[in-house]
Amino acid sequence: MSILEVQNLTKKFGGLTANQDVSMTVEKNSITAVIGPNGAGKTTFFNMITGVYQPTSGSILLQNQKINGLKPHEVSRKGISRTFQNIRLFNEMSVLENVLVGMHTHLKAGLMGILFNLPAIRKEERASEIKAYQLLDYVGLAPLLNEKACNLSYGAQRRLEIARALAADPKVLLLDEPAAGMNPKETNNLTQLITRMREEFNLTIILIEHDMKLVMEISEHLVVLDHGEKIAEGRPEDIRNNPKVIEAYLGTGAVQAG
Amino acid sequence: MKTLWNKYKQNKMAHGIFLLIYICVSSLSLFMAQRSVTAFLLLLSSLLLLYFTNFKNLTKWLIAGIVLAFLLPFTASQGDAYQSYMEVATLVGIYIAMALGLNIVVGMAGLLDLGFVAFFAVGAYTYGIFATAQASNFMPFGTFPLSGESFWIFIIFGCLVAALFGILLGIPVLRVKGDYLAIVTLGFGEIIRIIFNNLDRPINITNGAMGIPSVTPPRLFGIDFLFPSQFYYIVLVILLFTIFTVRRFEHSKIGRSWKAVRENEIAAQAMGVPLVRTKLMAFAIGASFSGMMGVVFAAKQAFVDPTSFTLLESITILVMVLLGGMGSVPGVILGAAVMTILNLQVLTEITNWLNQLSMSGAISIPDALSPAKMQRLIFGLLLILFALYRPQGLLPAKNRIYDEKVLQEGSGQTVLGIATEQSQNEKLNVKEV
Amino acid sequence: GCGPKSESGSLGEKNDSTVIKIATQTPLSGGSATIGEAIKLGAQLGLDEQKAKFKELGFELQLVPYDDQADPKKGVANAQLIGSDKAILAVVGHFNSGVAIPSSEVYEKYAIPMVSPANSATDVTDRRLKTVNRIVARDDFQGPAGAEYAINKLNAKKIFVVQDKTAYGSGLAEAFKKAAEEKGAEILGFEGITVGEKDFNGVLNQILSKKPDLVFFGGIYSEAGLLIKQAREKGIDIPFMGGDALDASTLVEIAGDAVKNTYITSLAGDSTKSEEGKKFIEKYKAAFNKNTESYSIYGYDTMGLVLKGIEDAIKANDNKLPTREQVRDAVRGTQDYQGVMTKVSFDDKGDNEFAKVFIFSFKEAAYPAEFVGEVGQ
Amino acid sequence: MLNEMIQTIPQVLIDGLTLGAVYAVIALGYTMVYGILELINFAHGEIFMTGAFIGTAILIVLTGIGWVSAVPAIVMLITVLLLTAILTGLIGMGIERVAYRPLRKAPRLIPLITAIGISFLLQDIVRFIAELKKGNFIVTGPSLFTNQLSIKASSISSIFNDASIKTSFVIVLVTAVIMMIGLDFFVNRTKWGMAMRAVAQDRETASLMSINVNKVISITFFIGSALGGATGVLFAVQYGTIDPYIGFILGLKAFTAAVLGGIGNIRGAMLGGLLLGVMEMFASANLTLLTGGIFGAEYKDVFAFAILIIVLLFKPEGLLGKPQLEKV
Amino acid sequence: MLQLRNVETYYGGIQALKGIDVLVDKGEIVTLIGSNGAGKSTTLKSVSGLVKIQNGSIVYNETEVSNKPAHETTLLGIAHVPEGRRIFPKLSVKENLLMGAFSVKNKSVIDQRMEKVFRYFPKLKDRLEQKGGTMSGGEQQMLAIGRALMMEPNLLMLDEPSMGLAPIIVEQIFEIIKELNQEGITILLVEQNAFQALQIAHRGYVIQTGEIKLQGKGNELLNNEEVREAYLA
Ligand SMILES: Nc1ncnc2c1ncn2[C@@H]1O[C@H](COP(=O)(O)OP(=O)(O)OP(=O)(O)O)[C@@H](O)[C@H]1O
Ligand SMILES: Nc1ncnc2c1ncn2[C@@H]1O[C@H](COP(=O)(O)OP(=O)(O)OP(=O)(O)O)[C@@H](O)[C@H]1O
Ligand SMILES: CC(C)C[C@H](N)C(=O)O
Ligand SMILES: [Mg+2]
Ligand SMILES: [Mg+2]
Repeated sequence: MSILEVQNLTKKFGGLTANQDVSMTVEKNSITAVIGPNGAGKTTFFNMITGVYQPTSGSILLQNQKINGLKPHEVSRKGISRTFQNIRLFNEMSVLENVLVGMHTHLKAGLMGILFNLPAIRKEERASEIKAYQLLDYVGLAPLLNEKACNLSYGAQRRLEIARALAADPKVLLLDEPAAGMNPKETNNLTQLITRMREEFNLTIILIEHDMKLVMEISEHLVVLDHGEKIAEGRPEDIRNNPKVIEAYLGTGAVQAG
Repeated sequence: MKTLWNKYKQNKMAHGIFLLIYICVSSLSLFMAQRSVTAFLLLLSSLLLLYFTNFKNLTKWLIAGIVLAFLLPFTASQGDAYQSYMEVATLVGIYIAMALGLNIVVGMAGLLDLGFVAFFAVGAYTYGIFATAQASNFMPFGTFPLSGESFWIFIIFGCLVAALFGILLGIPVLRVKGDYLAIVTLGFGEIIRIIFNNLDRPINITNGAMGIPSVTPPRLFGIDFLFPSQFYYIVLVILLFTIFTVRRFEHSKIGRSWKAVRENEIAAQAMGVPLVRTKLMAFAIGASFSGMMGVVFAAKQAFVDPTSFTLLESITILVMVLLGGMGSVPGVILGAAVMTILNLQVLTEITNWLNQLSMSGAISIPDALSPAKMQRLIFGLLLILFALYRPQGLLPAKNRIYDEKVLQEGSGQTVLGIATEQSQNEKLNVKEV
Repeated sequence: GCGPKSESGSLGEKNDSTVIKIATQTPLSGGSATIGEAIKLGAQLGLDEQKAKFKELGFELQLVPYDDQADPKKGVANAQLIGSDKAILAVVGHFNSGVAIPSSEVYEKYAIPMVSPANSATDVTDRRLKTVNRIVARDDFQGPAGAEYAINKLNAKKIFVVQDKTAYGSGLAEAFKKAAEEKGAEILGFEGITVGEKDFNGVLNQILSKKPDLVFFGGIYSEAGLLIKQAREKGIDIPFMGGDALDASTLVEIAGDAVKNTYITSLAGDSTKSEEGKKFIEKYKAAFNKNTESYSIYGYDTMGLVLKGIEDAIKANDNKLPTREQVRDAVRGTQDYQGVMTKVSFDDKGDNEFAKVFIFSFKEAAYPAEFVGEVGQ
Repeated sequence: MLNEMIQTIPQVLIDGLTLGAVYAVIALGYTMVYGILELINFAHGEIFMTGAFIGTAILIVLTGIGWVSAVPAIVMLITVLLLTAILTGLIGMGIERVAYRPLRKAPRLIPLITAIGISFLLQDIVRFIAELKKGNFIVTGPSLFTNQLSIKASSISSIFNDASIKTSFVIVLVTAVIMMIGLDFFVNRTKWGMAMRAVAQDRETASLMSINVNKVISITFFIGSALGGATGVLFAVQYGTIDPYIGFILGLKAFTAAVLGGIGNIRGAMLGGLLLGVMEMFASANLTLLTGGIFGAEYKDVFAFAILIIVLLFKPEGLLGKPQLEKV
Repeated sequence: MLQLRNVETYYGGIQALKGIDVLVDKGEIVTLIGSNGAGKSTTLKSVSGLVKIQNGSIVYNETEVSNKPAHETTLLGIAHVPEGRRIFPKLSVKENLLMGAFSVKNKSVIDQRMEKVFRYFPKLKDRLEQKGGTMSGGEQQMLAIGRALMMEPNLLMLDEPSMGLAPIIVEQIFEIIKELNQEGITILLVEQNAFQALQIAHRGYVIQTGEIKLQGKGNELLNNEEVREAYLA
């Protein structure tokens, strides 16, 4: 069953076409990878899905509901959560607070409730702190809960972004180059984390990644973009040998390495 | 020595005793030496000491309450300087509340606002106009001035009107970012001031530059509030409410969303934080404190005119926030107190003292350098020194520290994602550092 | 300062004379500090001269100058300080009506008499506070006096009014406008400028195209000087007229030759005319190495009046230190006090019955201007 | 009514441009410093004021020794401009050194405090000196250019009135334009200009390019402050009278102008300044006419700020500013 | 050519380098590998002078360079391509390259060097007027290396040049590094992509939480069990 459907998505920045007529269908509970050369429009594609950019044309359907035109926070409410290619944490806030912000949409506290410190609100707040802690534990950051986010090492920051995204209880999780800057060992751990997450949180995952080993290992479906257009789509085995993809993106070396 | 110090740091008893002695000595000296600003300041700084003790929050609040509500007024009340101390204390309270309001906007939500005094003005005029005959110029019904009893309702009214203006100002904010925002708010502040300065035509609403004199004093149970020592209590109550509110917000969903917006707008949105609403809320809530204090200010001065609401005033409040430590509630309180006391009392006293010296011939100063004119110079120097030596603010903002043990315990009883009903959350003990 | 109890007075007091302090509150810093300073110095001179006399009575006089920075908030806070210093028995000040009004609300609570050497706004005394007095004329006397002169002597039929949108400037301008209209002149415009700005060509362009016979300016010398200068540069050579706040040497310095054909209604007469006036000017110069401003002498006279009130109160109190209330009532009770510049009798509101408006004309670029007439009540 | 407005337009335009030129050159200083340090140098208005005083002092001294009558006014002006520019430039450098450099790693808004502190200091120091020397802090300098030119706008079309200008207007405008072109050339075409832009974008990396970042920042402050000081001289020449408090309002207006044009953008500062000047002049000359007397000249700042806000609503990065699209 | 002895570096209170020794000989490619936050970047920054060292010494060509500011070390021939490329986004490609040769006065020398850069990266020649910030990730990486080459350095330090790049570009980058080295430029390379880095390196260091854990020839490390376990698995 498809959960996310993208139809003829086009995005132009002035004269530059970053995405051209991209269509794809994402199956529920699948892991899909979007790959392609630098500047192919992958991140732009994510940005349109999450409402950061409005598509020039085309439509995005989440569970058959149109979500393009919505603001980013509305998209988040609909159940799409993401991480960022260039890490965007709330730097001066503590690690735990970062995750708590992730829960924003699920907290019911209102102005009056907070002002009068109603018991229900207090309870909700406590429960959310515990949940946040559990999520940190899940990605292996529990001992750092009171650190400032900006003091974390790069890899830890990436994991914190994931925990924060999970806190929103998303249906679809978008990961933009989660393994960038990680060494092969760390990448391995990440691979396992992603697979586990999908199971335990019942997620659909779309990821952008240049690390072919990771991509080939965990994704069921690959979409290849080049110059904003979809040049290939299919299972990892097929893509790996697709000459167009090799020429535009993989080169000869990567095939061996993966 | 060091170990002794460490021991002291951990020992609550020792803290308590030291604090008690300190408070006793300073209040006694204030009691005895009535003109002594030093004693007055020493007693006030007991609150700072209190802040650094490791008492429970409730204890701290209780002690602070006793000092502020009884000890300070009582010990000061014995002499002639009483009203002037209370005047300073009242103004300190007013500025603290405003600085706390601005702190929400600038410190927490990260929106640089250079027109903040406008909300104060709105509050002041709201009361000023209706508590004098001024309102009858444009209100065909009703008799004005309203009685002093209405003051209490006007506090709420001022709060609401200012919040409304906050939202009005907020609307341009939706598009303008960063330092551009600074200039938009600055423009807004100036626009408000100029309008108040000119609204004596075509209909006389604000009495223009002449200002509105003889504002009706507040009245409660037949008693008129005339002296600073009386306003002190009004301000104290509002201030407590303000601090309490700010604290609540700070560690709630709303406070977190402000900080998230400050740290990274795009990520905040992606986490479901609505940008517009969050910013507007910061503006409205920040403004509302100023609005309330504006009402009090109008009543206290018994006179409202536009010169009290200049750009320099907005900048001063901003400096209080920066000086204290952006986003830090205790810091901002300290910053506002330091700035106000410096400006109104310490500098005046210092220059008076220098002046006496020069008049009595102890030192000779050319007229151009007359100490009476040096207040701003000294103030400027102090600002520079403060900033250079405490660039993070006097008491920099700190994040709340969560107790890992309690969270772990809580986790034991919950399944990820679903908190069980009986989770013993109440035990969750959150410490502030 | 930070000394012990106030009654014992200030530092190093050895003899047993009681200290009496008089406060001044004027702007000593900021844009209008020139006159604020002049008032303070005038008062200081007045106080210094009488120190010996009070010494004989067993009191030591002290001046405590406060800087109100032309800011109402600062004025009120200072007023509280003044109120709580029991040794202070009277206040000489303020310069700006906008500061005097809220500050006097405080003086009233402490029963400290305030005598203003400069404030002309009607609200200053119209609130009927027991403590508030002034020796100068009110704006609703000054404005009409100017209007009268402009219409009858200068034959102005069409008048353009500019004001600086301060409490003083707009009050005076309104009063002038009202009187001028009553006397049949046509008001071609009533425009505001911003204090502190230096370019008034916008408003001048309006004047240029409206072609009035006279421009009245309600505001202070610093803006007036530039306004007149820029007007002359534009070829506007009609007479300018303004109020007491133009009566300052700086006006001439700023405007230079352009000041010719400018008329001012002043609350202070020409001190060079009388012998005493000349003496005062000399003394002032000797003491401070500065030229007088018109308000210097008013600071001096105000101080004289205040000290007279205190002296009376002392005498009425068997040569003991009087209470503030006694001083307050003694000051209000002043009748026929003869100062160097003006005679003073206070009415029940605290206005001076002898207050006059003097009219001066700048025939050349020199200060003070030439005396051309006076109007009494 | 329309008639009346059109008649005065030539004069309004000229007056507006004069004022605007002053705003514009001060705005250049704001923009330069902002462009590099993202710091609103609130003390810039006071540097301008200091320049006005230094220039006037030099003029007074030179007049005293009889120089002024001996050389042509324009030579005189250039001498004073250069001397003042160098002095204020040095002052600016010193301020950066003492009050801003130690705070480079502090939160972004903290230098605002020192800037305000410096402003108070400069105001009072200048006042002290002026009072000490002249007994009065409102100073009127000797006038260099007193000629009036008349522009026969009526000969273009009879709907216009003639306009008159002071020769100093031409000089102010020409100097301002020369300064702007020079600065634009310097920043965009020379190696040091390029270094400045590089430092603006990424200080650390710039230092990896052998650029001495501190030196570049010092130079920036020198140039910005020199411009500010020179403008002070122009101001004194044009308006004749100065006091230690002129920096505040003019600085504020100039800052507004810089934002209007797009802060960080040199041409934007120029455009913003001129526009603001003309707008203000237009408003104070015509608001009464336009609103039938309800709003008078006193609303000119409301008018200017309202336009600023409207411009920013539609073009949040200012007129010539480039949208700072954050790459997500 | 470059020798670090017992170098200790702190960020505020945090110690990032706990006394490391690294040696780079002339003509070598030396690589530093290690996990996130190990201190690789900090090592490079300590050499180029972007951070101050607390202890130890750094000697380059017999000159003590410890705590020399970056604008001086670069004049000695040390070029540092920082992590994340750090192109000047609003300067054009040409201006970015010119910044690299900031200290050079002679115009013809600059032209010569630029021609040389274009030989390695012909793509840049077509984009001279494009703003650096609008280039794609791979192009930016080329520009960053090109910019460093404009200094005509003796020692080129590269910090994770392959991060975030498409596999095909990564391949190219490593080719270029080898080429540069063959032309006589000494190279100190920091990489997460330990596999490829060790393949081209003469020698390598493994750094962990601010300390050197292992060192050896490139292929030795590549086959070392520990290394495989920790970084290559
Ligand atoms: N806000 C923007 N304004 C203008 N151009 C943009 C903007 N965002 C992206 N682009 C351009 O769109 C193209 C696609 O960029 P995008 O970031 O989507 O690439 P990508 O596939 O994610 O590349 P990489 O793998 O390097 O991250 C690029 O040429 C980029 O310069
Ligand atoms: N500016 C800084 N302020 C504080 N701590 C820092 C800073 N930069 C780095 N650190 C800390 O210093 C340590 C070493 O960081 P460094 O950047 O050298 O690691 P690295 O090996 O380059 O890691 P990566 O592979 O993530 O780039 C880390 O613990 C990091 O958190
Ligand atoms: C001297 C004047 C400017 C004072 C003025 N008369 C006032 O009441 O404010
Ligand atoms: Mg991308
Ligand atoms: Mg690194």
